[in-house]
Amino acid sequence: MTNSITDLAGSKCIFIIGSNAAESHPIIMGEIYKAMDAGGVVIVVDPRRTAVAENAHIHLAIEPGTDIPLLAGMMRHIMDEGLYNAEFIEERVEGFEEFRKFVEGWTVEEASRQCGIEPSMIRRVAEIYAKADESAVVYCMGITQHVCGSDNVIALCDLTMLCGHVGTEHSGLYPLRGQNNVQGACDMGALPNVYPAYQPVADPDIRAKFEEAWGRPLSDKPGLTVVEMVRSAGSKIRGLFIMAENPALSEPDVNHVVESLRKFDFLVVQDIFMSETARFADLVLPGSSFAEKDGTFTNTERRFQLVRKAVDPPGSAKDDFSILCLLGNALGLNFNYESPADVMSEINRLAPPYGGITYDRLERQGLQWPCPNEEHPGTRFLHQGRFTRGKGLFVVPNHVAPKELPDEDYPWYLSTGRMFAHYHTGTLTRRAKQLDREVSRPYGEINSEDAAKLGVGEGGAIRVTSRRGSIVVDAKITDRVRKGSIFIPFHFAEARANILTNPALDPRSKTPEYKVCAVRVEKGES
Amino acid sequence: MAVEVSNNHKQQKATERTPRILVFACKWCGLIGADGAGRKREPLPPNFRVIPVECVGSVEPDAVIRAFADGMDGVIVMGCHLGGCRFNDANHAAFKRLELLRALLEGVGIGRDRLLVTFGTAHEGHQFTDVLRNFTNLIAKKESLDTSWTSSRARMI
Amino acid sequence: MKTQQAMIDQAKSLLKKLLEDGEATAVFGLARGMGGVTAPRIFTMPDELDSLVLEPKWPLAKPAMEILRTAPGGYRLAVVCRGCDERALVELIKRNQVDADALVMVGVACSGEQASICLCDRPYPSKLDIGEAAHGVDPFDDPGVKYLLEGDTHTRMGRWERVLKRCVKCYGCRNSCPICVCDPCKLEGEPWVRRGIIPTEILSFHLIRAFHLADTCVACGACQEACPAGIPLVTLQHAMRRALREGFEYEAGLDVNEKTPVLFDFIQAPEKDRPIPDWINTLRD
Amino acid sequence: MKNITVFLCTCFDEINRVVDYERLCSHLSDDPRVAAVTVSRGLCVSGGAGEIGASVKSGDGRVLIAACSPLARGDQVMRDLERAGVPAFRRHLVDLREGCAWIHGNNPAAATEKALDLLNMGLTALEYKEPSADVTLKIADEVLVIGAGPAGMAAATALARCGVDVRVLERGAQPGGMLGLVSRSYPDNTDPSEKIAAFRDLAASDPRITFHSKVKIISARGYAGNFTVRFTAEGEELQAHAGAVIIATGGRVFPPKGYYRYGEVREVVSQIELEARFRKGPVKKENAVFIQCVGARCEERPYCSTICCPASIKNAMRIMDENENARVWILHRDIMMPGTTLEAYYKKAMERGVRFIRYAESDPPRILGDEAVETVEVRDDITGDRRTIPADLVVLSTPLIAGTDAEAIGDLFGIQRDSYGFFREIYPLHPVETRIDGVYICGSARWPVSSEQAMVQGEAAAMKAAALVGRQTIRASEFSRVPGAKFGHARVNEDTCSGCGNCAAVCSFDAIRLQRRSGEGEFRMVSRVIKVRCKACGNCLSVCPNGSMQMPEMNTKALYGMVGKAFS
Amino acid sequence: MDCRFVRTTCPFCGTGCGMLLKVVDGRVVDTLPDRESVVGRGHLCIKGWSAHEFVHHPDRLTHPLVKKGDSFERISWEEAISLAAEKFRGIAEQYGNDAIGGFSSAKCTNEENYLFQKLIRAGFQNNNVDHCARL
Repeated sequence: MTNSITDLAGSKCIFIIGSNAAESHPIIMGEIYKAMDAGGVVIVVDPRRTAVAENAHIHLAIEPGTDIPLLAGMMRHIMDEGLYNAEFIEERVEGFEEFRKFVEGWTVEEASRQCGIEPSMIRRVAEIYAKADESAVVYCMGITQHVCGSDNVIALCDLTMLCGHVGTEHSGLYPLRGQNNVQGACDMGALPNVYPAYQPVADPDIRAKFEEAWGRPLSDKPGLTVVEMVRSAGSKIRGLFIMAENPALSEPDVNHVVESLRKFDFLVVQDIFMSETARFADLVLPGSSFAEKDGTFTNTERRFQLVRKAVDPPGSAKDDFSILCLLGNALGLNFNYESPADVMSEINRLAPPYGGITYDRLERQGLQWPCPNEEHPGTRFLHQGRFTRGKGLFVVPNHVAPKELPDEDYPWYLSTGRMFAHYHTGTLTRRAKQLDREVSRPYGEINSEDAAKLGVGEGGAIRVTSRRGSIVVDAKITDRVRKGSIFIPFHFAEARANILTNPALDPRSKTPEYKVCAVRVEKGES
Repeated sequence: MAVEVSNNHKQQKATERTPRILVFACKWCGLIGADGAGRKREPLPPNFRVIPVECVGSVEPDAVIRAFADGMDGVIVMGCHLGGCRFNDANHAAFKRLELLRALLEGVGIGRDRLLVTFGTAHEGHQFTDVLRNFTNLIAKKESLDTSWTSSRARMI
Repeated sequence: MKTQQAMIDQAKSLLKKLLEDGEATAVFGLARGMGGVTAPRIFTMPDELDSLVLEPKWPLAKPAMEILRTAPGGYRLAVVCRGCDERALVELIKRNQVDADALVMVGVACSGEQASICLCDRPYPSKLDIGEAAHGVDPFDDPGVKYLLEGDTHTRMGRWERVLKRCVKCYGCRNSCPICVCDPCKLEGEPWVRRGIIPTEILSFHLIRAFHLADTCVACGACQEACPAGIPLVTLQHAMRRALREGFEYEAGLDVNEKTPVLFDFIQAPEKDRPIPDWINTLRD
Repeated sequence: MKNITVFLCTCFDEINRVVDYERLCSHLSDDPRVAAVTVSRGLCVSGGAGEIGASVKSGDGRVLIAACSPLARGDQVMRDLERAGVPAFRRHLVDLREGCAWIHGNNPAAATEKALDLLNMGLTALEYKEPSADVTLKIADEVLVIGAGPAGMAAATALARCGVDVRVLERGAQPGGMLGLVSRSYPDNTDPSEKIAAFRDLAASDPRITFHSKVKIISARGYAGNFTVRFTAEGEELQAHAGAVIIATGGRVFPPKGYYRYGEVREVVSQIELEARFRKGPVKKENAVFIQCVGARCEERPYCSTICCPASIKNAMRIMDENENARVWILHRDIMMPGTTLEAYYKKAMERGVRFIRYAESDPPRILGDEAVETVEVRDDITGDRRTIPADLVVLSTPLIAGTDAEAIGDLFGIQRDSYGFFREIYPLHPVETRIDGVYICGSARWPVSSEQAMVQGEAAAMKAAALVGRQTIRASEFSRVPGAKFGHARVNEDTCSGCGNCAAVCSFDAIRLQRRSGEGEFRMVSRVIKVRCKACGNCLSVCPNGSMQMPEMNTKALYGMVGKAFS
Repeated sequence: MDCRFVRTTCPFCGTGCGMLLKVVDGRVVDTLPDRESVVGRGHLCIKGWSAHEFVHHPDRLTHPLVKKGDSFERISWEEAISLAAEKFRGIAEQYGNDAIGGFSSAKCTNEENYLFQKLIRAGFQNNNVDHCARL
């Protein structure tokens, strides 16, 4: 996130697109409520009438996968009315002229035709966003999990720069990261193309620095992503080491994933439960939960926060840090760290933006990177005065319609996502008594009129079939889902939503298109 | 389609249906009133349903709350006179509880007079019709309760 | 007003004495830990008490109850209690959730400023050991409470709907309320509350929760402070506490032997001063 | 699952004139819970209940009767079904006549709509009804009588006479109670000590009566038919196991401290002191003045004990017997001499020359004299003039109040007391019964009465106790406060009960006990329902915070189901 | 009875609320919000309040397991580590360094992620390391 969570409370306009914050990030929703109390206007763009939409001022229920047309329409109106921040663009952004040509290619009416929102509403929302003195854009998986996911984000950046709503205290872009340390994992370089702190693998002097530090030659060729590695099981990739992940449930088109997992010559899974993925492993190593280890998580606002060990792991399980040290030493690397704090000091040296992050400084409130040295107080919001690359750059987002749209055989839209009571693959939360009591069975939300047509009552069984597989879930009849679309949470192993999902990837980010695919829904046998 | 969710309460006029009223009648007093009205074939508006209970004491306050959640516009609880209850002082316990519930309903804006707790012995059967008519008119004058809060049957959020 | 430091020292000496002469097996209070951050802590040795602090406000009643519940026989816990903690523990003793003689309450007064934050009308425990009693604040003077509890019912309903609709069903209100001890709890399922939907059904979830605390809520504000959506939950309770005070002359948590009117002294004959509403004139009043 | 058969009664085409029965039948037939629907012209007439019962008895078959109001013929059909073997939880009545057809005659469409809803509610209730486990109790064959005053003695003799073992516990050394204090009883002027002596001999001779004196009760536990009372008699600790308990602990005379300078001036005595003097010997007085309603019919004790006026008149005439030229005044606010015999007694007193003066409550008589009483100054409320009467004796008539140990006895047996401390009967139409089955009250312990009245009540309580003790066994559902068997009794789900005690506090029948949970260091409690005492009033389940307390016949699912289906 | 409160961060969503784990005699029994945490400020969501419930769940893996046929058998840590190292080194020799890959995790700490990518990159001279940030 460019700014901090508590900054949201001061924003005069919050533009939430593709994020069900009330269910996925309830505490951040609390800040949005504070903004509403302070007079901020909240606009929600989501095909579903989520709890956020229910509490917002304006809810735009767009057609699934048509975010760029809406944003283009808004930007066109902002340009026509001259509401854009010319002085900000002049001083701090490049490529405006070429971007203007792209925007002029769009009209509000065309945008409205594609995304299903009346032109007047597009104009009104654009004005509110542009005119407010500090506007924030909040987005989540609803934006990124499309074939044009990265283009959606680019369009949002363009909108933000167009109106100059970045680099101040209560403006900026708020990607709500889904997991407790997904930000940290990216920061620490668990990505095929970058070392820690996003230092590119291809850059020779960076590589030299790491080779010198780690005492081993390093490859300059970016590696494969998760989806590519799974697809090339038994061919390019023979040995796989999975730590605390459950691709057998979280990857799209999960039937193929399960077959691929069998094709590895040697698969090691390190986890705390026997997850669906661990069952296919040749070697299972018992890791430890957050309560049994010391270390740091980085949350969505770039804040390093301490995690302290409360109890010992069960049986002879070890904490993940020690397992990795054992494996490292077994491979001849020098992994003799006494404690995670040692590792942090090595990170301080090798990753400049995290130079000043030490354990005793994290004690009180954690630190937000970039924090280059021990005196630096951490950065509350980014891009103040200048962008990291100097001047910002307008990039033209090219809109790609969802790969698999409804047709005669599969007339329904399917969207998968999170619900408030469970977390991701459910390995942790479905074992909690209170959460299992809240929701314990897989369900699909369908519109009341569709349910009537199907002759299905509340809780009745419905069979949902896509080109890749079929599952049976309970029907949850509600008017918050549009007619002809169904929403299924993916937390339930016994009816894996990801059996249905389409493995089409965004070319850049390789993120699968979880939010849109075509399915058929019939009355199932209970 | 875009929906403007205006944040001050949606001004929904009382729909044409007469207000829905649920009556918890204790078998030994309240029901006799209802039976008396029936015997006299008094024409009554059909917008009420009677749930016979053994004693007013078994009317759970949570059931009254659930009734409002399921779209009722008014609830009447009919028990025996204080001192005349076959179950010793069970009706006074119910009276105190529901009095407190009325304070909560008043606080949250549903209004204290949507829950009517009355005591009448068998011979006052003829008053059943008057109570019902007065209560229906009183509730009909008020705004419909059919807000976005109510659950599955009224409108699913 | 005694300075903060003086109060802390007085508390330390008093609690050390309790530990030394075996009055209490352990002390439960707030401690300043590494990096100057305060968190609740159980002190078993007198010298650990050096890290004791009294600010900021941390409702200790519920954790104290749960500690006592799992404590072995003969375990006596001295708890540093503000006014609301003491009243909450009194209500818990009344409901057989805490063994009265396994509990030693050390009363601490709240500052006037804290009282105005919590809208507390009695910012001091009945047994006051540390600090002087500040005068309380009448919650009904607060504009926020007035906004939600006055005016005609229809606008009030709209205001409550807009506020209560923000609920993200985190159960924080129930989990942090010292009086809520049931497991399982009615709020978790049918037929009382519809499961698995956000925002919750306001009429069932919030009213059932509020009504269960009708005659036991001590207005400590723990629910409101634990609510991520910032819903003014205590205001709901103020409506009923006023009814209890005016209708039944009763306030929760003041005295262990005082019986709640909802469960006791029922009468057979009509009360002298309040005629029993018969069928018709109920509609007139 | 499909196990409900529905019987729609048209009441000889009275109901289906308004309600469209075809629509009802079609709607019911495609309801998943309904196995069969039959329409009959008159369920209450053709003995239909019998075959209905037969067809349904097997398995978990349940019957929904849609007919008229329970007060009309509905209950009769229900009782026929009971006799035909269909237990309470497998049958349900829906009132379509008084509840629907007759009051919505002018709007048939809405009436049918309502009928559908009522049937739906009935089906839901029937679907979730469960039986509350009935239990059969053995009845101990002994009756315990506490207090050997006139009421206690009468009860004991009556019980012994009809062959029931009685154990009498008397706090004092001798039986007799307040009767023992009286020199002669009115109106027959006989010496009550003979009655007491007669009882003492009977107690000694009759093997069925065991008499204990100087009793102090330690504890009382159990329920109807199975009471266990531990007490000390003459210092020795004993235990009695009884089927019923009759409480005849009587009352106490209100000491007139602070009234009319009593205790300050000599010769101002209370009625009891006068009786004591009579017992010792003749009382020679010239001018005796009786003052009535001393501390009675006032703010604190706004009642009349009905025994002071007759007692004063009796003693007045006694004084005149022992000294012909004695003059006696009775200063009263009203003379209460109910009944023919007492009215005649009152006339006789007037003829004997007892003077009656009425005084107003606001202007009571004043006692004059410093050492001993000399004169009494009174304003005659009728004539209005103020008179001074010479007096060498003033007798103050005070009311009866609750006994000293009434509170203890009340708490021991769990019976309630009214605001004056007298034991409260359960319901005006059951005068000697209390909220605890098997515990009966009589005599002045219940309300101030004369000794004769006390005996009547004693015998009444004895008959009630004998009726209970006479049976070997009894089912818990027979202890009912309503005609026919009890609706059921509450049931606790012990693993979810948090032991908060709300139910035990609110129960109007003291039918719920809190017991400490077993297990080491476990502090929490769990509540237990005494099936005999529970009357299914439902207060406990309304105050139970998490629904652990349930009434099987109208459990949460049934009640909330009906609420949910009301306007579906 | 030893009872203490340990300040930590919530293991679920990216907000990173501060929480207190209540530890009694070596077992985590309860979760309380940390009122001093700059994120969360004394608030938790429904998952946060139940963060402690899975820690002592009986299904937790307690010993290293090796696949025999289609069931698992317990082996010691030494055997497990050496088996993994030897197997991976064998694959690297047979099919080249690029044949090894690794999925790190957004559930693990920064330090563990750093070590994981260092293990793959330094150990096998390839960059096949990724995690599920993409979904």
